[in-house]
Amino acid sequence: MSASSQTFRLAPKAGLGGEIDRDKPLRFTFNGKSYQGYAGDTLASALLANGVDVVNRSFKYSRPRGVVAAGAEEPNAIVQLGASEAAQVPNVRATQQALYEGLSARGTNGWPDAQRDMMSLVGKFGGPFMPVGFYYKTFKAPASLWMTYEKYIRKAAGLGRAPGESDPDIYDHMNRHCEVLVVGAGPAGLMAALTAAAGGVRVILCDEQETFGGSLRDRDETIDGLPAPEWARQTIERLAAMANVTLLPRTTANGYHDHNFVTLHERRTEHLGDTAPMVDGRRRSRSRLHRVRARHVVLASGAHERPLVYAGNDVPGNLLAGAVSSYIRRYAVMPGRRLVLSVTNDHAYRAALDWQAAGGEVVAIADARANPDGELVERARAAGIRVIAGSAVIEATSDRKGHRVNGARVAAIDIEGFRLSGEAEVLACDTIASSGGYSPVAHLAAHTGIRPVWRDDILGFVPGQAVDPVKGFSVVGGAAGVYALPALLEGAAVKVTQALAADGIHVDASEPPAVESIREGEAIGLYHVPHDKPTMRAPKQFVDLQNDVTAAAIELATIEGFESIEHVKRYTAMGFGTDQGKLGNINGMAIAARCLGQTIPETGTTVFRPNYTPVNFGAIVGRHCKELFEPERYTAMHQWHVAHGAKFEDVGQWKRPWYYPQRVNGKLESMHEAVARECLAVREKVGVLDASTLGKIDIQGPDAREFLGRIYTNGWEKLAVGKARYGLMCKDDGMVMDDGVTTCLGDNHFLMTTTTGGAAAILEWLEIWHQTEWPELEVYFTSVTDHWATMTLTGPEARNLLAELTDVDLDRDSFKFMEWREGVVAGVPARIYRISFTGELSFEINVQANYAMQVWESLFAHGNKYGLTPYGTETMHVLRAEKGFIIVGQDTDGSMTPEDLGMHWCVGYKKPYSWIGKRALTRSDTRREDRKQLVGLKPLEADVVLEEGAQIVFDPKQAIPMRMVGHVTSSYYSPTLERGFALAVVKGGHKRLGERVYLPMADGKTHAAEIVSPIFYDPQGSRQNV
Amino acid sequence: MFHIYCPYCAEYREEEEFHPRGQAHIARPADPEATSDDAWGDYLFFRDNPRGVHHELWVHAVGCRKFFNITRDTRSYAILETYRMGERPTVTANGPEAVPSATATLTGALA
Amino acid sequence: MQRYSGFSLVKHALSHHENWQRHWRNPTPKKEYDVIIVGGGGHGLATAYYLAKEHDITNVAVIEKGWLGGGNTARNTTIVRSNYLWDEAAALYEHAMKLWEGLSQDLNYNVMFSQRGVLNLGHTLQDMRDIQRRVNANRLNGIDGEVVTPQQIKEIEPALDTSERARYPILGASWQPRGGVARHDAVAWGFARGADALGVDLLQQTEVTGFKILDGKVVGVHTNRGDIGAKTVGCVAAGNSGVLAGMAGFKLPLESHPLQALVSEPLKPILNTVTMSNQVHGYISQSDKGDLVIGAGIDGYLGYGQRGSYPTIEHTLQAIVEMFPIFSRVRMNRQWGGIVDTTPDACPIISRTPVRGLYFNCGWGTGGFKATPGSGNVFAWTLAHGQAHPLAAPFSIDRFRTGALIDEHGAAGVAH
Amino acid sequence: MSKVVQFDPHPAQAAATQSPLHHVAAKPAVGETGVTLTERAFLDHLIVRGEPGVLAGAVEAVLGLELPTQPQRLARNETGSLQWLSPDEWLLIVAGGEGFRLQRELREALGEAHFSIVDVGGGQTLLELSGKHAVEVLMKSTVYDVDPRHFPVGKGVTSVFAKATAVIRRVDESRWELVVRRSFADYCLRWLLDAGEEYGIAHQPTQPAVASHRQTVTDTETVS
Repeated sequence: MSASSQTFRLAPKAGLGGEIDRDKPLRFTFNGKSYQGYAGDTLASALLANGVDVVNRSFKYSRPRGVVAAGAEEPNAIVQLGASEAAQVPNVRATQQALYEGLSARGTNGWPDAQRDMMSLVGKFGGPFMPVGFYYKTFKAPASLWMTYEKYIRKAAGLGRAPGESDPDIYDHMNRHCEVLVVGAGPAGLMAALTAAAGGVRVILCDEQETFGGSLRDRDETIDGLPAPEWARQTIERLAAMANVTLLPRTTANGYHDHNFVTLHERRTEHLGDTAPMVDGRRRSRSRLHRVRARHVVLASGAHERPLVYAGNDVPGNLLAGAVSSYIRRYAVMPGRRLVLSVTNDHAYRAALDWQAAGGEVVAIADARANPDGELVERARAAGIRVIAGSAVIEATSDRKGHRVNGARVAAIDIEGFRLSGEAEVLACDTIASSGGYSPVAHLAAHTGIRPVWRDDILGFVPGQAVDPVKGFSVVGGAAGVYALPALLEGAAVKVTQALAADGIHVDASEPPAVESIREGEAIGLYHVPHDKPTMRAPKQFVDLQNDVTAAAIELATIEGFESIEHVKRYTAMGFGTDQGKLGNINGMAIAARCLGQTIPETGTTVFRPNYTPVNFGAIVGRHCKELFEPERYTAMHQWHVAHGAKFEDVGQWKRPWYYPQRVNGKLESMHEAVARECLAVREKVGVLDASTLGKIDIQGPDAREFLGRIYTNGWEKLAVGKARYGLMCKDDGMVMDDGVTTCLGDNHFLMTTTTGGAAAILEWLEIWHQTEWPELEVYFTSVTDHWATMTLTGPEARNLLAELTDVDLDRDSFKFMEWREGVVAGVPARIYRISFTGELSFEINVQANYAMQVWESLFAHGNKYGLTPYGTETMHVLRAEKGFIIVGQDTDGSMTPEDLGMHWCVGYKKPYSWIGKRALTRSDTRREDRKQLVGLKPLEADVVLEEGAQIVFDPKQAIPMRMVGHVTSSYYSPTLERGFALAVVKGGHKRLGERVYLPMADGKTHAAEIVSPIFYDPQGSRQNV
Repeated sequence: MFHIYCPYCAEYREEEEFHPRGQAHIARPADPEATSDDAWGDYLFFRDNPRGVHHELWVHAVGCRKFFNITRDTRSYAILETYRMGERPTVTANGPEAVPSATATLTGALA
Repeated sequence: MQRYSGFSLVKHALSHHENWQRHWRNPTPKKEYDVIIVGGGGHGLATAYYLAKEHDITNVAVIEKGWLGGGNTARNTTIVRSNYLWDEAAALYEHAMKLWEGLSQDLNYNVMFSQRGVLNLGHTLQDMRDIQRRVNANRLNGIDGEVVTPQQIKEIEPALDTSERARYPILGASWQPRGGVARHDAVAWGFARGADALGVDLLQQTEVTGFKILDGKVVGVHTNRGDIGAKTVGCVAAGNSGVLAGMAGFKLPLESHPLQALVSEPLKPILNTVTMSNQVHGYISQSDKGDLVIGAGIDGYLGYGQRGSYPTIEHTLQAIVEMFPIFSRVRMNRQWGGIVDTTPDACPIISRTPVRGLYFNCGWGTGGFKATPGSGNVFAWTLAHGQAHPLAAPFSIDRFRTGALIDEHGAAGVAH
Repeated sequence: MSKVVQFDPHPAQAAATQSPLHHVAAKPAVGETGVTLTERAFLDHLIVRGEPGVLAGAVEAVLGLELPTQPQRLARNETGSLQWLSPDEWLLIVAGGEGFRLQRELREALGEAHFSIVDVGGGQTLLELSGKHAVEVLMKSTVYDVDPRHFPVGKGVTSVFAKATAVIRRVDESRWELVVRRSFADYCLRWLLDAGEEYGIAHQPTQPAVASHRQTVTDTETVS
C-alpha cells in the first residue's frame, strides 16, 4: 500500500468526516515509514486511513494487534511517541493522540518492529507452555539461577520505554472551585451543564476528547429540529458565551477524591507537537492539572461498548461496532472493505448501516437474539443486509501471519447451554465488528468508594448509591445506564435540577429539547461466545487484549481454586493493563461467573482506582520540580555568603553557610583546611556566624514565665529581666526534643530560641499545649524567626571589635555572661545577647533583618585588624563539640532523656507543676542503669577521627553478631586540641569514665578510644566569662 | 482530599491548610506523679482506633493556627461535625451518653 | 501436594492444562481447632504454614473475612530488606530475610524474590550520620550492607540524578545487596497452598464477630458462619487489629492509617534496584512486569477507607521526578491505598494479651511485607510454645508501659 | 523594669537597607503585560493578639479603624491596614517607621490588659499583584478560592502558596497583595514569575527603594 495514498479515506460527503480538515494535510511517521493524514485525525484514524493493520505486538504472546476502539478504552494500539529522545512518551493510545505535523510513533513491542516481530515465535511455539501462573510454577530450581531467569523475564516485560533525557516541557496546576462540575460533554453532559449554568452558578464542563459532543457527533436523531451534531454545536456555543461556564476540552477527569475533589488533566499542547510551542516568546505548560473542588459533581461519562469474546478476536480487523461508526462518521475512514457484524443489541446495527452507506460491503450481521425486531434491525433488513438471528461470530480467521482478518466463522449458538446449536458457516470478510452491549463508565464514582451495582435490565454495572456522606454527586446519561436520547436528555435536565436543589443550588428546570426517537428492541446478555471446541482447546479467545488474558486462562484460574474475582484477576493479570480493563473486565467476570456457577453480581464487581486514564508524572508534579521543587530559605546575609564562596549545608529548608573555602596559593581549601582555619580564628581571634536561622518566638503575657516552666525541664521562676538561660524541652515520654536559649526581656516578655529545624514544630508545640491543655494561662506566642537577623561574634577579640561599633557598655562586669543589652550597633538598633555556643567570649547581635547587611558589612569593615573570619556550621559544630554542647537530633535521637545526656543540672525536679516529660523520667526503663549515656571519646591514636555513626563495643574480639553498646554521635578533628575527638552514647557511660571501648570499622580496622568527659575544652568555662 | 470547615474561620478550607493531630479529648492526668506506670503508658500511647466515628484533633496550620475538633467517620471519611476547643461533640458513635466529658481537652501531643 | 516444575508444565500442556489441581481446598469449618489464626494475609498464612511444618500442629484454621492475601499483602509495594537500626528489629527482619532466601524452594512456589538490592539515599549530613550508624550496626549484626558514594550509586542505578543540581543532592546511600522485591500475591498463595497441603483449613469469606472467652481464657471465636472452638487464637489482621482487640475487651497502642502507593504504566527495564529516600520522601522499584512501583509516607489521619489524600500522591511523585527527572513523561496508571496499623515506635507487636490463649501479631506499620516469613515463623513458635519466641520477646505490648521502646522511625521514615 | 519591652528597629539616621528581594532585578514582561508584580518593602508589620473585647477600643482610638472581628476581613484607612488572622490575632501594616509609635500608643491605651503586640516587619514583605491575569496567577499558586465572586475586595486569608504560605488580600478590583515571609520571599517571587510567564508578567522595581528611617525620633525606653 502506498504510504500516502490514504486508501481507506472516504471521499468528501456531507455528514462524514466532521472532525477532519482536508485542507490541512499532515505528515507523520509510524515505525519509520512516512504517511499522510489530516488535521483533526487521531493517530489511529490516520493509520486506518492508510491501511496500517498491525500497530503493535501483544505483551505476552507477541501477537500482531491493530486498532480496536476509538477512544480511551483502546487496549491494543499502544505506541511510543516522540521524535527526539527527550520528547519520548511511552504507551500512548493511538486512539487518543491527535495527529500533528511531524508526529513520529512506533509500536511499543516487537523486534525489529511490530510488522516483523521475532518474538512472535516465542508466542507461537511457547504459548502452550505459558499458561496463566506459569512463573509461579517454574524457574525455582536451581535457586542460584533465578536471578538469571529473571533478567530475561524482565526483558520481555513492559510496553514503551522511559525517555533517556530530561523533559524539555513544563506542566502546571490550576486550583479551581465551582458549584457544578460536569464530567463528559456528550448529550447528557451538555444538557446537565446547560441546566446548571442557567442558575448562574459556576459550572465547569470537561471532556476527554478533542471536541465536545460525545455520541451526538455520530447520532442520526434530530433534536429540536436540528441534526444531533448541529444541536451539539449550537449548545456548545451557548455555553461558551456564558461567563459562569468554563469549558475544558481535551480534559480528562482522572481521579474523584474525597469531598468532591476531582483532578482534571488538560492536554493543552499534546495535539500541537512533541513539545509545547512557545507563544509570543513565553513558555506555557504542555499539560495542566486542574485541581477542582466542586459543590456538586455530575458524572456524564457515558458508556463503553463491550466486545464479544470469540476465538481469534485479537487479530487486526476485529473492532468494536461503535468504533466502526466513529471512524466512518467522524474521520471519513473505512476500517476495511467487507464487514461481518456480531451483536447482541440494536444500537450496534448502526455500524452496518454506516458501513453500507459509506460504500462498504456488509457480508452479514450475526445477531445473538432469536428475534431481533427493532427499528434499526428493520432498516438493515430493508437495506438488503443479511441478518442471521440466534447466532454469533465464533471465530475470526486470519491470513497466515495473523496480520488481518480474512473470514468469520458464524454459527447458531445456545447461550444458556454455552454451546453451538448449529454448524459454523465461514464468511469471507476483512473486518469483524462486535458489540456485546454497553458498560456504563462507573470508574470515577468508584474512586470515592461507591460500589457499582449490576442492573439486569441494562446488563451492566452502574454507580451505586453514594456512600452516605458523599453528597453532591449525580450520574446521568449512559453512565447511569440511560441510552435512549429522549430519556437521556430529559433525565439529565430533571435529575440535575433536583440534585442541585438538594445541595442548595437552585436552578429553574429547563425544558428538555424535543427529540425524535428510535425504537430499540431488547438486548441479550452474551459475553463469551461458545466455540466448537472446549475453551481450553479452542483457539485463543481474548478477554483482556492488552495483558493477553484469554477465556481459557480465566477458566484455568477457577480450576486451580481461585474463586474470588480478585484472585482470578490477580492470577491472570486481567484488568491490570493501562486500559484498566475497560473492555475486558465484565467479560472476564462473566466467564468466571459461568465457571463458578454464579451470576455476575455474585461474582463481584471491580473496584476502579484513579487514574481513569494514565497521566504523566510531570503533570501531577506540576511546577514543584527542579528549581521550584522545594523552597530554599535564605537569611538576610545569604547573598554575601554566596559572594564569599560559601559552601552551603541544607538544614531543613534553610541554606546555611557550611564553610567558606578560601583560595590559598591559587588552590581552593578543602573542607578540612577551611574548618581548621575557621576554628583557630575563633579560638585565637574572632569569628562571625550567621545564626539567623535559629527559631525565635516572642512570648508575652502574665503567665509567660509559668508556661516556660511547664514546657522546659528546668526552672524559670527566678530568671531576672535582662538575663538569658539555656532550656531543654522534652516530650511527655521524657525524651529530649529541642533546646535553646530563652531570654527574659520583661517580666511578662520572653524571647525563646529553638533549633533551626525545630522552629515551626516548637511554635505549634507551644500552641497545642496552650490551646488544648492550659487555655487558662494568659500568654501569646508569635514567631519572629525571620524578623531578626542574628550574627554571632565570638572569640577573644569579639569585645574589642564590637566596642568599635556600639554604644553598649561591653565591660565584663556591667554586661555579664548570659545577659542581654539593647543598643546601637553600626548605627542600627540592636539587641545583644552575651551567650556562647563556642566556649569563647561571644556576643550575639540581633537587628531587624532589613538592616542586617549594614551591620554585617560594618563588622567586616572594622574586623580586619582583629582577624575577623566568617565561619560556617561545620566550624560551629567542632567548636560546640569541643565544649560538649549537644545538638538535638545529632547527639540525641528521640530516645535520650536529659539525664542520659548528663544534664541533670538542667532538670527542675522541684518545680510546683509537673512539667512535660517529668513523669516519664521515673518509669522503669528510664531508670535503668545501663541506658545509653552521652560521653566523650578520645581515640587512642590522636590523628584518628572516628566515623560518626561508628558502633561501639566493649569486647573487640567477639564474633559477629557483636554486642553493641553505643555509637559515635559527633566526631571531628580539633585543630585546637590537635587531635580527633568525639561525642558518643555508651551504655552506662557516665560510670565508665576512663574505660576503653572499641569501634570495629568496615575497612577491617578496629579503633580504640577512652571514655572521657564530653567537655574537651576549657571545662571551667573561663574563656566565655572573660 | 478533605474539605474541612474551620469553626474559627467559619468557612470550608482545603485539607492542605490543616494537620491532623491524633485523637481528641485526651486529658493529661491531673497529677502525673500520682499516676501509675500503666496509666501513664496508656496516656502516652494507647489511642482509640475505631472503624467508624472518631473524634480527632486538627490544627488549621496554614490559616488561623487554631486547634479544633473533627468528628469523622474513618470508613467513609465523612466529616460529621467540627467544633471548637472546649466544646463537646453532638455526634458520637453511641449517642449522646458517650460524649466525652467537657473537662477533657488535651490532645495526644506526642507525635 | 501436586509438585510444580518445568516438567509438570510440559506435561500439563499436552493435556491442554485441563488437569491442574486446586491451589487449596475450600473446606467447611470444623467445630474446633487447636489453633485458629484470624487473618488470611501473608503473615497469617505463613503462621499457619510454619505451625504445621515446624511444630506439627495441623489442626489449624485460618479465618479470613474476604479472600486470601486480600489485605495489605495485595496492596503493598513488595520491598524486602533487613537493614534496620536497632538490634531487636534487625534480628527479626534478618530472620525473615534468611527465610526469603529459600522460600520459593521451600514452598515449591516461585515467589519471584528478586535480590536486586536496596539503596537508602542520604541527602543531608544528618542523613549520612544516620546511614553510617545503621550500616555499622547492620554489619556488626551480621547483616550485609555498606555505605556507598554518589559515584557508586550512579553505577548501581544510572537513572538516578546524582548531580549537584538537585535541591537535595545525593551525598551517599546505604546499600543492602540482598534486599529486593518479591511477587506479593505469590507469597500469600504459596503459603496458602503449602499450609493447605499440610492440612490447614483455609476458611475464606468467614468473618470473626467476637471471641469466646471463659475465665479470662479464649476458647473460640464467633463468626458469620457460626462459632468455632479453639485452644489458642492468634490474630494477624492488619487494618483490623484494633477492632479485634476491642472485641476481646482491650486496647492496643495502634492507629490505622491509609498508606498509598501507585504504579506507572509498564516500561521496558529501566531500574536495576530499589531506591528509597527519606529526605526527598519517596521510594521506587520496577516490577518484573515493567511497572514502576512507587510509594511514600502514610496519611496523617485514621482511615479504613483504603484510600488517602491526593496531596500525598503529588508529593510522592514530586520526589520521584526530583530523583529521576527522566520519568516526567512516564505516566501514572493507578493508585491505591492500604490500611497500616502503626505503633508509637514504628515496630510491631508480637505479644500475649490480657486474655490467655489469645495472641496478637500486629502493628507492622509500613514494614510488614518484608517480614512475612519471619513474622509467621516466630508467631507460629510463639503460639506453639505459649511463650514469646526469643526474637519476638522485645516486641511485647508491655514496652509501651515500661518505656522500653524500639524506635525505628528513622529506618521507617518513608513507608516501604 | 517594665513587663514588656518595645524595640524600635529603625535607626535614627538613614542606614543601608535591603528588602528581602533586593537581589532580584526587575524585569519587564515578554510581550504584552498581563500581570504586574511589585514588592512594597520596608512597611512596618505588627502582629496584634488579644481578645477582641480587649483590643477593639484601643484599636479604634489609636488607628481610627474598627477592629475587624469577622473572619477574613481586612480594614484599611490612611494609617494602614488591619487584617483578621485568627479570633485573637490581627496583622497591622503601616508605613515604615510608624510601627513603633503606634505600638506605643496602643500599649498605652491598652494598659494592663492581656494582649501582645509584636513587630515582625523585618520578617515579611508585601508583594502587589495587579493586572487582568492576576487571578489566574493566584489560581496556579494557592488552593484557596480566589475567584472574585468568592473573594470580594476587603477580604484577606492565610493559605497555602505554592510550597510556602502567604497572606492573600484583595485591596481593590484589580489589585491583590501577598504577604510572605522574608526567608521564603525569593522562592515566592521565582514561583510568581514562573506562573505569570504565560500571561506576560512584569516585575517592577521594589518600592520604596530604601527604608525611611525613624519617623518620630524617640528614645528607646521601654513602655509597659
